Amino acid sequence: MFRKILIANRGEIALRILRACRELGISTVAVYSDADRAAPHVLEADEAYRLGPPPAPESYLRGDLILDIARRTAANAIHPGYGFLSENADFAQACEDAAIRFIGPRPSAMRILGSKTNARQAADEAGMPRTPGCVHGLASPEEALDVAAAIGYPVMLKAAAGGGGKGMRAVLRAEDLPSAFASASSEAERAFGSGEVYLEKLIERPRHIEIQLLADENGHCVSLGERECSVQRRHQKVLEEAPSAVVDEDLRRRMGEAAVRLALSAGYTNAGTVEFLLDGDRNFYFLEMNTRLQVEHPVTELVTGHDLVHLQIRIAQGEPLPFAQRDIHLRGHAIECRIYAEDPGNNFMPSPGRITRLLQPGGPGIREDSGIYEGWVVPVDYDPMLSKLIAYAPTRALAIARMLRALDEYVIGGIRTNLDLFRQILRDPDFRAAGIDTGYLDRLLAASSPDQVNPASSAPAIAAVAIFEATKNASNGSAAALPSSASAWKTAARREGIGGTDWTPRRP
Amino acid sequence: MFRKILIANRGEIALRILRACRELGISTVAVYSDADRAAPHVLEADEAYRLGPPPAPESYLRGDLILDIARRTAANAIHPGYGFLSENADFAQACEDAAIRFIGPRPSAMRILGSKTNARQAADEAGMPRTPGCVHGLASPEEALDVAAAIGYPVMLKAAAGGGGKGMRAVLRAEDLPSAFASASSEAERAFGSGEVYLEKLIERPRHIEIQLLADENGHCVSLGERECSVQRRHQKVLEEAPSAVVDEDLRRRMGEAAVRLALSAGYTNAGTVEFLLDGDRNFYFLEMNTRLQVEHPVTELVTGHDLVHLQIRIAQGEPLPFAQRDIHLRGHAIECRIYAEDPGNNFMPSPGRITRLLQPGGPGIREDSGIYEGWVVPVDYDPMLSKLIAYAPTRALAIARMLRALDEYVIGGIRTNLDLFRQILRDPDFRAAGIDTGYLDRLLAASSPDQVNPASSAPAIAAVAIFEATKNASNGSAAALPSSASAWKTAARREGIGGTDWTPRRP
Amino acid sequence: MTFNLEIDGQIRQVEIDPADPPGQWRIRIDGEEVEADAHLIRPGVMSLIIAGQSHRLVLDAHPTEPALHAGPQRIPYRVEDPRSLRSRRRHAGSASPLPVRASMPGRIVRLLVEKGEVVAAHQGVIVVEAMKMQNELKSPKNGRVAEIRVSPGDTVAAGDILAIID
Amino acid sequence: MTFNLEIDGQIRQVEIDPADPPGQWRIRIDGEEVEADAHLIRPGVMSLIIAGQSHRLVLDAHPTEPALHAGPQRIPYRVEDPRSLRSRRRHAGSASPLPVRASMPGRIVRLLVEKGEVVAAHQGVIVVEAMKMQNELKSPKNGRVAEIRVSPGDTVAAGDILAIID
Repeated sequence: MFRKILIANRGEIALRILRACRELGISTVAVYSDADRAAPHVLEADEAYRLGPPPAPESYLRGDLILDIARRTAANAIHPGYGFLSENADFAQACEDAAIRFIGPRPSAMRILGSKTNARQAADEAGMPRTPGCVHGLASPEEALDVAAAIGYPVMLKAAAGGGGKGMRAVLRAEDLPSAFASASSEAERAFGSGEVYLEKLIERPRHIEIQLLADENGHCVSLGERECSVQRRHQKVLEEAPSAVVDEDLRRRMGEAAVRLALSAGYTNAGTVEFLLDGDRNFYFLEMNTRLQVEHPVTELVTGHDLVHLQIRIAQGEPLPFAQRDIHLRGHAIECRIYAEDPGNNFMPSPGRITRLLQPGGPGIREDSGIYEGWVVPVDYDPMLSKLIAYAPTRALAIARMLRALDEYVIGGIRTNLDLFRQILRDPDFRAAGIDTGYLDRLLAASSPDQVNPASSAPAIAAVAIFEATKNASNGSAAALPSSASAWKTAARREGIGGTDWTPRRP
Repeated sequence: MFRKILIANRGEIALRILRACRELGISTVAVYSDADRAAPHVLEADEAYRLGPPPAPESYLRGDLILDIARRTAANAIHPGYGFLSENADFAQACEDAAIRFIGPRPSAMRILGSKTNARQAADEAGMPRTPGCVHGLASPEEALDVAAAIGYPVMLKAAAGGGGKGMRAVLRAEDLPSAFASASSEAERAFGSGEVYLEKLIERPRHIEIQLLADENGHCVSLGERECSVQRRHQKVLEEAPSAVVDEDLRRRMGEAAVRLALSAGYTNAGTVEFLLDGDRNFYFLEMNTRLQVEHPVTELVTGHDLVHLQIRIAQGEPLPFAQRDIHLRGHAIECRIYAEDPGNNFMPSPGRITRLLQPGGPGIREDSGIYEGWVVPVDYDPMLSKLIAYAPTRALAIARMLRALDEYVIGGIRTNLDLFRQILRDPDFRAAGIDTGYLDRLLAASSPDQVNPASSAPAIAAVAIFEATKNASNGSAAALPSSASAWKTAARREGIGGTDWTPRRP
Repeated sequence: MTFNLEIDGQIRQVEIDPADPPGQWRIRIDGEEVEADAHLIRPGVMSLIIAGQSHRLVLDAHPTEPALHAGPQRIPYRVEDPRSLRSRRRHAGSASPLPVRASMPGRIVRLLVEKGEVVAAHQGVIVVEAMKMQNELKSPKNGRVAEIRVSPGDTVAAGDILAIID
Repeated sequence: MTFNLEIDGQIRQVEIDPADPPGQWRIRIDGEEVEADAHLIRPGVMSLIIAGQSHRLVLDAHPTEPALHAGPQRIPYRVEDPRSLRSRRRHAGSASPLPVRASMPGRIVRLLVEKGEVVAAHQGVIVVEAMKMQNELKSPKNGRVAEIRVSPGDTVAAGDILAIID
């Protein structure tokens, strides 16, 4: 059993992993950059050590420093979360060399499945359907033209080392291919340090469906059902749900079995996700594998009832999976919204800064995995995700209603957020009818006017401004104060006398 | 479909019902006493109306005022929550007469099952096991002596209209019975306005197990499994869980079927709970029926995946239950802690007052149904329940670990609470082994020293006091200020220059 | 107390007086009277009941644009000094100069207008870059560029005045 | 800055100086030095790192008993005026008078001691009732009842001094 785990991450995922460790009786080591000294993951950890200045290459990407802290604190394992070092096979190897368990797959499996071209070869070997196209990097524009001619246009150029839409180009006609090849390759080189690009047939209006896997170190691998992540803006996921409204038991089983075959063929262990595209005829095509915990893992946790981070840790400790495939049953429906510090009204500009006001939702069926608090300053240095809001309910329709209820309870002041975007999506008839594909959100945003007209300002808002103004200096005694819970109580206590209260000790 | 529901309650349950209404697209009317003007249920409702002064008889028990508000606001239905008017058949009748739907059973069913003696007769008719003893009120001490002699000592005297331990006396020997009869009867008269008492055989070291029922208005009734509520202090529930560690499939089915029979025999509709005692040989005995939503309903929601308040509303609208008995499956384990404003170190004295500091737990598997906020003043006039903290996990052991984790995140300042009591229970080996009965907690409390010795104060606490003292006047500029998230950000922004940041737009 | 409130592009005249008991207010909005019952939940969070309707209103202390969260809506507003408004009303037709402010820290990429140029409301004026994204700052009104205070390459802080439109 | 801190029944001498950079402190507790790195999360909530160990410390602004939440523990404390402590130390053996305070609002039910009576620490002195429950207030020290300020039937507020033990 691990006694101590170092969490090589920040934000909500660091806190989420820390909570799992605490629940398993494992002590925690946090690391932080100068921008994160007052971050929640530092506050809640057992130990915390500084890495360096805010930029990630000088802090959270410093594998050497992180390993050094793990050694000095005698941590047994490192959980990399997602992003940062989580898909870095060299770092995983360095951990292994230092006899510190990297909570994730072995470096060898990461190397096979982390490169998209390697993964496509593995998919072929595992007999898994994939998009038509090449399984090796393209050597030249001429080779690209040959492959494209063979599979037919439209095609998609992609970076072998890529993700998040970088180094990606849709090409509709042969004459556009050479220039697209050059720009995709140079963009990939800049973003990932490798200009390798490959080409595949473009699936029109696909849905993005992914399968969650867990594999233990005894060769036992199960699928925990699918997530639908088709609501994307510029190839980045915005809202995810489980299960998918279009995946039935049979399709779920077939996709799950294909994903398990791929993982077993590469000797994959721990948690991982196999991403598929689903076309309009519900044919699925292997897209890529993510060799780590996903941002959107909570929706799977809610519908399966399992805790993926607990299981990651237990697998890394060498424990066998505590269940078999036949024990996995999906129940209800879960939706996750990624709450970002960004301004949808202004081209989704990031909106870092101080959170001056925070009212968080709660109650039945609402889970929030958050990394913020009132007064927290969202740093400019990292991904602007503030929180993941997750709603669970017996049906998709009720999960949507519940999420809308929670969004209406949520207030984040001082910075701009995308809360309104989710209201727009969740009220959209196409979304409600599950008529979504990976282009859905971009179309929705293009169709809605960017300068939305505000409804006429109402009397309550004007009255509230007036009262805030009139009581602004109340703390100096220069104006009337606004009564609060305390004043109501004092008034009542004075009036009643304390002996006259009618508190009945019975509790229902 | 209801357009508008009046919620005739306060605190966490008012907020919980309000959220359910919002999820179903129903607008809400809150009512409040003077002590609750700034309460969360008022803040979050669509409409809110004052009832009267803080004491419940002048506010939340004023059925006449509440009905009047319902009429004036054109509410279609009233949800009574628990406590207050929820088990008042006369109020339910008045609603029916006013053509406003009371969300609960019909008055006739409430009258049969609300009286414990009537309910015992109904149990006999439904062929349900109950504790030996009488099914009518006792006319005299002499009759009590006769009944007790017939069933054998020890016996329990109980108020027919009662609950919560009032008018209840355990009697070990015949010579104690006459005085116990007199005192129980007069206590019942004072507490419930009826001195009727009855007598039953005292089950030794029983567990308190209750079955959740839902019955629609088409005669369809299902059981949603059991809750174990054996952790009680002076007959008041403190911690509840679902499922019970000692109830297996067969026992669950038998108890569920008995409970359904009773409900159907009395024409019961809507949500209700049948309480049983379970003896050491796992024989169950009918105890009483609660003809309303229970405080502890969330543990059932978490293990069944259903929302009981949604279903209450839908049943009241005349909808059939959307599932059958065979569709009900329990998954995982849920535990609820009732967080009270009381001081376990001082004989559980209520501790009303201002909540000066509030840090609430969150993250995976934690639900909080809360009725408080930082700055809220807990009124002296009502039950001092602040919040219900509920943990869900795949197993009982993990639910315990998760609850302990959440309790450690929870800080309530300014008033005393029973948070520590739950840490003590959840760490107790007997509780962890599920070796509990209704006397368990009183024994645990008697065994633990009331004046617990604090561990030696540690350097961090002393250092923190010192730093708080040294920076106390920082807002006036007279002393060094403590850096915060904002200062870290400013420092970093100054040093880096804004163009040099390394924010990567890719989101995993 | 009387003041003018710019909210949703409209200017409203607001008069407010406390009433009895504490928490009650009489408010006239452009002469129309509203009775409000207000309680503070915590700093910046108000519970307001007007004619039985319950509202949660939350002040958003944004550095450059004060706003109010009313339910799911975020409503920017500006409280005007009564004198400046009176003077503006006197010179009806020629509104007072308004600044173009940086809405977040960043670096000036380029200027889209020159001093003296005539601009329309919402026309792009200055491009600022932050976090590798570019943001076009727009003119707050129809008018003429009276002043430009920055050059490409400058770094600016949130709230800095970058230009004045007359 | 130097002061005395009563915490868990012990009196500790504490000396504190800010160090560099801001947030660093040098603290001596009864002469033993501790280096602390402190950040404020929000008012009353502190993140403290001492030798790599991370602590969350929360001030509990209870009306009568200041306390600190350190992890799951609630630790009452009292900051002493250095002068009063010095004088107390000078007269070692005869500690200064201490008050018996109401811990919550309530009504006096009965007095368990009389003026002049000798009492032991933790001995019950006065019974107060609130919310239909009775609460026995105890003597804070061994000593003699110097003063009783209330009578049965009086209503009292939280923090009121009800008696003085000398």
